[in-house]
Parts: sequence; structure tokens; C-alpha cells
Amino acid sequence: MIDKTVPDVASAVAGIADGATVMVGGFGRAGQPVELIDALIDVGARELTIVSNNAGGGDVGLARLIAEGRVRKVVCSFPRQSDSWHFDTAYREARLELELVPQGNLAERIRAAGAGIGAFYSPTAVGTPLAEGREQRVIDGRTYLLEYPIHADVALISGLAADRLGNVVYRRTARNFGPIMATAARTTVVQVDEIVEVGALDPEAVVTPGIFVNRVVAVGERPWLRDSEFVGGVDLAGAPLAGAGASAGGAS
Amino acid sequence: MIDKTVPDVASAVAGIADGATVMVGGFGRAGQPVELIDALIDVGARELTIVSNNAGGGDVGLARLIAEGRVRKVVCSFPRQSDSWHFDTAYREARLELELVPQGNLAERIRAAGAGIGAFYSPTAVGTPLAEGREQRVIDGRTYLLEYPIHADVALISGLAADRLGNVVYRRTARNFGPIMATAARTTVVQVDEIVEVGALDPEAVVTPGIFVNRVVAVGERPWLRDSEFVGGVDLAGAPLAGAGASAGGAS
Amino acid sequence: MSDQQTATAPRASDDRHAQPDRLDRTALAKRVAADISNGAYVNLGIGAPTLVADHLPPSSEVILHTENGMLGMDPAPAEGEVDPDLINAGKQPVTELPGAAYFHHADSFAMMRGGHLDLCILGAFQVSESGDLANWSTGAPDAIPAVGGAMDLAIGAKDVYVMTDLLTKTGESKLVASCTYPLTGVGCVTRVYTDRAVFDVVGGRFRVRELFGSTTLDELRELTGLELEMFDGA
Amino acid sequence: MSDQQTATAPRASDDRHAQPDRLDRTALAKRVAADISNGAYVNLGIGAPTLVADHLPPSSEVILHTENGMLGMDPAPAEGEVDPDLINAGKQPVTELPGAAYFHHADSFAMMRGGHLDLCILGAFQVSESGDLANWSTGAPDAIPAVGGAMDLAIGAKDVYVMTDLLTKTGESKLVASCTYPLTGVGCVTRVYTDRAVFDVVGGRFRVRELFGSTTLDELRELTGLELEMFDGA
Repeated sequence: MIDKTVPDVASAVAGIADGATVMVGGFGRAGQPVELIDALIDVGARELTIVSNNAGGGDVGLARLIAEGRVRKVVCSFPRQSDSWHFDTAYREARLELELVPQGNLAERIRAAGAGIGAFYSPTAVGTPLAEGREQRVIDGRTYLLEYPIHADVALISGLAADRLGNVVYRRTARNFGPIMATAARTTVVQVDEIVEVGALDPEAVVTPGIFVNRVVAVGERPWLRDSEFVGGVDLAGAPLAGAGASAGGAS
Repeated sequence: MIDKTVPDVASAVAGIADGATVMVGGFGRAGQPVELIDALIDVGARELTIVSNNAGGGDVGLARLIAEGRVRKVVCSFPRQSDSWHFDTAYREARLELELVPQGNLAERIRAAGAGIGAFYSPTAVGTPLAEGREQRVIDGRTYLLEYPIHADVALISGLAADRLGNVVYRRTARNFGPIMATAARTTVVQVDEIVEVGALDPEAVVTPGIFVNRVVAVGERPWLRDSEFVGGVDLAGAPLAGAGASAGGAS
Repeated sequence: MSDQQTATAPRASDDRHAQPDRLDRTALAKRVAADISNGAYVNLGIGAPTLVADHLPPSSEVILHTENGMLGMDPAPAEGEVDPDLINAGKQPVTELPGAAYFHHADSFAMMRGGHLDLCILGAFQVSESGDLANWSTGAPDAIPAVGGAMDLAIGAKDVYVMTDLLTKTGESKLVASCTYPLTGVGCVTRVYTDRAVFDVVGGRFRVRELFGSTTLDELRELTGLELEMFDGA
Repeated sequence: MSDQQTATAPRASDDRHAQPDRLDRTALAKRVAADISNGAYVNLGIGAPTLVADHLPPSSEVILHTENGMLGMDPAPAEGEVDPDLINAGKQPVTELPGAAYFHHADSFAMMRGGHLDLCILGAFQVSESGDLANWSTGAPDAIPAVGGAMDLAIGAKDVYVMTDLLTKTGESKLVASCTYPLTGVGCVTRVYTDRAVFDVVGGRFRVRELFGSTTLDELRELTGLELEMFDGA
């Protein structure tokens, strides 16, 4: 029998070594695998290269990983946010390297790695400073830049639900980079709210088939979901809003 | 209000001109838009370039289009089938041209067209006769061939259900080339069993978002489906099996 | 669509918050929204362009794309109904319309770069006469660079509209002969909506499509230092 | 897995339809199936390899991929339950296991060419000592060419096993020093299961992994005309 579930986040991230390239899903807070990142911090791996759209915000997840000094390089499209103080400080103090990649090239380069594409010609960034050092080619009258795949040792992803075969479904815009990162890493680790029985996911609606997934861990229901229904009263960080009621307040 | 539905297959294929490049979905019979092809035959367009995985079988659909002498060129991976007599004859009599493309390159070239990729390096067909005339490049120690996108004027696709916005879902392995062809054509036409209300399709499970679709036409329930349940008693061509019962026999 | 323009412009300049010679941001968002066709697939960039979503005419159905993986986005939720899994490219909470669809980032940018969006509306630091756009970096040596999806949007949509004040806070024209800031995209902008006027990029020149309030062509020439003509409709 | 091999080989050669010196097709399919690990993602090529699906050991869970867009395929349906929307790459009716997933052709071949399949099993016209595969065309000038997904499979899976008779109908060896038929893939085959023996491709030579029935190494040398040694387990 195939069983990709692991009992806890520590087992899920076990073996991530110093110097590893780690893809981290999420767009802002949506789809960011905060629990896996916390576990990665506990593992203690250093000199990591992080591939992610953002470089973290606030004091949790990716931001905390950077604050703890574990990151050597960030490959991302948009590190600067109103609350990206940990990245900002590390960058200004030259404690980490930044490879800035336009978001579409980032996504397509990750997909290319998963799809076995050697390189591709992208129309994005032609004539801009981010074209520097890139091979240029005119095809059918239009100029393109040659872009190479981005592979990773590990991908850390957050989904809504998965089965023991590693089939994953996501929720709304928290899907974002998860499905492509799952294809581009040697080891793909997915945290989900819930592990469901094999057969519970609609085969027409599986977004990440189990072939791309190595480990699945359940981290429990998020505060804003209950009985498959959205329950309001939280802000974008998932913290209860002022006046959202005593029970929500009690969870913070 | 957006309404991409059209009342009949004749309206769905209206305007397809002589010399057009037409993508035709399907893998064998599964997902082949037979009703749209029949309507295309009625339109009378000639000198067509057909992009499809196969070149038709039996005497219906794509095979009939070829039999009627409407096709100048076929771009496909697998024209030869036990029942591809119409293609075979036309090919041997040099009445049409064949561009043979490995199936994965065919799929990826169609996707590239839809995704705005100028060209890509594929690992497939290196060192084979199908590499002839293709640019070769070694990337990270592996040899790749440069492959260009395949664009079309029109894509004819078969789905299970769609809404007036053009959101489409497919059924099982009839999905195959539909979703990528929908992205690669100037005009995408989808035949479905049923048109459903906006909101009836699960946004997490929409496979082809309406942005890729121009026209949708309902062609009615196929004989092997009823009340969303599969009803057996048909062979691969959708014809009732011998002994499948009087009612099924009556439908042939 | 030209009916809508005529109808909207006076309404916008009557706005009680507007200066006599220019539109305020809300009025400008309304003005841009009025030009969006029924059935258009539109991406609204981070910042001011996001406001356009709140002013789409009820008579038309416009499908909003957000590059973080959604079509059929609706503006902000009611208080207490924020769903952290449902955000736009600016990471603000949004809602879902019936007929929406979700997809992953590679599919979302394939949609954009494959030329399937009818329109995107972006902010700008500078737009040049040839339609070059600079909107991601001022090139300041100590700035932390961040580009997001701006470069993909700039080259992807069929039309790229810019929505911006004509002048910077220090009074320099954002419409320029050629950009001095790092580029986002080359020759990609087709129209610019500013607080003073609407400009089309035509044959390497800005053509004034519409003047707001008391603004005159000569004023615009002076403010921008560019050779400007009225758009002749060709 | 070596336990399974030992257990299966004698059983296979006891098959009442087998020749004393070789396995019949069913026995060979069983033999191949016994080597597939629990949890493996496997693509079975058109023709003889398809038979392997019917002989997977019940003790292991193997996920079958079909390049027309499915993982979790199960063998042929019961009579009268044919679903024309549910077919394999050979366009034969199949069924769906719990935990299956459907996807489009570009995703399916991305899966394959991205190296995610553990194994594919293909038929062959010829396999060379360096692992070159020829299985799509005999190069006959009047033949209608058709390649399908063979070239993608050949270069995509982590392991490529070939399943074939050792000899053609006219008695020529399908194992050759170098292929004379048009190639499908270069250096891609890692193992060959024939009716006479199992061969590994190691360092530009075939190494005999296992002999079936009364077949001897010397017979294989004579039949193939190749320098063959037993696989030393290294």
C-alpha cells in the first residue's frame, strides 16, 4: 500500500540539509505553508536558497526563516512589502543574495523544471534591466529572452486536502504556486488542513496528482474554515478582527 | 451580459475559411468533436490544415473530413490506425501533406502557442529522424531540440458541460487535447453535452476558463451517459453492443 | 462605448472633490471604467487601478483577472467576511462571482502572456512617447527591487492602459520623450488616463483624446514639454 | 523484489502454454509485473506491455499512467460497461481506480518528460547494446509513419524496460550491436524482458540477468551474435 502521510510536520521536513534549494508556495499569506516553515526552522538547516514569490511578511513563516539567518539567497518576484522588515534588513546588510525574477518567468521556469523543458524563450522583460545577461532571440518578428528552469531539492506547499496517495486539492487563490512547485522539486512536501480517504477527491478536480508528492501532513483546520464553510471575522493574516466575537478572540 | 452560446453547430463553425488551420480535439474517438466536424464539412471550407493527435478513424468525424477532400495538411502524432483508411488513401495518393510530431512535442507546442512562449527546448526526438532540420542545443549536459509553437485559426473541442461565459469541464480521458487547444486558437469553439447555469460549475474544477472560449454549442447527451451516471452497452465508437438490450439497439 | 465616454466625462468633472482643472482618483477610476467593453477580460494592477473595479458600469459584464490565479473576481468583501484564501494581486481581500475559475500561477501567466487578456490597467512612474512603460523601479541605488507581475502584464495584454496623475508630486511630467527610470516594458502602452487628460499612443507620439475640466492643450504642452496634438479619431 | 523474482520465474516456466525454452506472452507479462515495486508510477506502452496490467501482484499498489491524461487506470471493464470517454493510449477501454486523477495532454507529457514516471514498459523492433531503442518505424519507404508518444516515453521515464520476443518472426535478433531501424530514443533502455531471458543494459553491453526455461547463455550468444555475459549483480 502507498501511504505518503507522515504524522507531524517534523517528519515532513526531516532531512532538509544545509545549502538546500527550497521552494516555498504561497502568494503573500495565501497558500504559504507556515507550519512547514516553522518545522524547517526547527530542523536548523542553514545557507538555504529559497524560491518563492515573496520574501515573507510580518514575523512568521518565511519572514521568520530569514530573521533566523537561515537563508543565503532568495529567488523571488516581489520581496518588498509593507511588512517585509526581516528581508529588508537582511538585504540591506548584505546577509542574503536576491535574484529578482518577473513573476511570470518565475512561474514558467518552475513549470519548465517540472516538465523537462531545457529552456524557453519568454517575451517578458525584453528591453528592461532584468534582461541583462540573458540570451536574446527574435522569433517571428518578436524579441524573446532565453529562460532556464528552476529546480529545487524540496518544495513546501500548502493545500486544502489530500489523500494518502498524495493527490491534492487547494482552496481559492491559495492554489497559486503550489501545483507547479510540486512538479519541480526532488522531494515535495504538502501540508493540508485534512487528510481524506482515497476516493474522496473528485478525479476531475484533483489539481496535484500524487505522482508529484512525496509527503503529506495534516496541520488541522485553519481558523477561518469550519464545516467546509467560510467563517469570517479574521483579517488577512488569519488573526481575529476586533469585535469578531468572544470565541474568535479566544483563539488568538 | 456575456453569452457565448450559439443555437446550433452551423453557427458554431460559421466563418471557417478555406486555408484555415483548425485544431481538432480528441484522442481517437474520446473527445473528438464529431458534431462540429460534421458542421465544418457542411461549411465547405477546403485546403484546411488540421492539427490533431490522430487523423481520424472509420467514416465519421475527422476521417470524413479527409474523405471529402477538405484537408491539405495534417499535423499529428499518430495518423495510422486500423481504421484510418481515408487518411491512408489520401496520404498514399499524395493528396495531403503530413507533419509528424511526437505526441509530447505536439502537446507542448500547442501549449506554448497559448502561453506566449516563443520556442522551447525539448528532450524528445533527439537522435531520431524527427530531429532532422531542428536546432539542437546542449543544456546542463543534456541535448535538446528547439521546438516552435503551433497556433491555429480555430480550435474545435468537445467538453462535457459549459456555461454561457465559456467555462468548460470535460469527462475522463476525453479531456486530452481540449484544454490546450482552447488556448492556442484565435477562435475556440466548444461543443458540450449540456449548457449549465453560471455558477453551476465548481470554480475549483473548471478546466478551461471562459477567457479561452469564443463559442459554445450544446449537442445533447451522448448515448452512454444518463442522469450523470454511466450507462453501459456501447462499444468504443459509441454504438450499442450486440445484446445490449432493445432500448439501446433502438438508438442505433 | 463613445456614448459612455460622453456621458461620463461631464459627470466625472462635476464630482464635488474634483479640482476644476483635473479629476480626482475616484472620478478617474469611473472614467476608465466607462471605457471597458462588455465581455472584456481585464487585469487591474496594484494601487490606483484597483479602484476601477468599484466603478464598472452595471450595464456591462466585465471579467476581472488577478494574476495570483483567478478569473471572476469581485471587489472587497463586506466587513467580517474576509477570506484569507481569496485575495487579489495587491494581497487585498476580494470576493468570487458566479462563473469564477481558479488556476495555478503558470496557467495564470500563460493566460496573460499568451495575449488572452483584453486589457490591463497599470500605474506608472513614466510613459514614453513610443509607449515604453516604467513602473517598477525608480532606480534608486538603495531601493529594494521588486517587480512582481508588472513586466508580464505590460507585454501580455492586448491593450495596456496606464492610470496615473500627469505630474509627480514634485511637478515633473510622467509623460516623457523617453523614460529615464528602468523600463517595465517596451512599446507596450496604448493609452494613458491622467487627472488632466486621456492620451493615446499613436505612431511614437501622444495624442490627446480627451481633456478634463478646464485643462487646455497648450497647458498640457507646457506641463509635459512634448509636442501634443488632439487625437483626430483616425 | 528479488524474492518475487525467484518465486515467479519457476511458476512462469511451468505455465502449460510455455515452450520449454521460452516464456509465452502471458508468462512474460507476469514476470515483468513481479519486478514492479510497490508505489511505482508506471506507463505501459501499446501492445504486449498492456498485458502487464493484468498481472500486477495484489500485494503491491502500482499507479498506472496513461499518456492520454490519467493516473490510476485499471484494466479493461466488464462486458457492457465500456465507457468511450475512458480509454488508454492504445484506445482500449479501461476503468478508474479510487484515487485516480485526470489531466490534459500537456500536463500528461510534462509528467512524463519531467522524469516523474518511475518506469515505462515498451515494445521494440530493436534495442542496441548502448540502450538505443527503435520501436516506431521499420523505415519501409511505403509505410505511413506514426510515432505517438513513443519518443516522449523513451526519454521521459526513470527506467525504460522493453518487453518483446528476442527474435523477429523471421528469426533475427531484436538485440543488436546498433539499430538499423529509425531510432525512437538514444541510450534510454535500461532493461529488456524477452521470451528467452532478461537483459540489463550496462556500460554499452547487454548483461543477462536471468535465463528462462532451458535457454543457455551460449544459445543467447548464438541467437544474438553479441558478446554476452551474465549480470554479476554489480
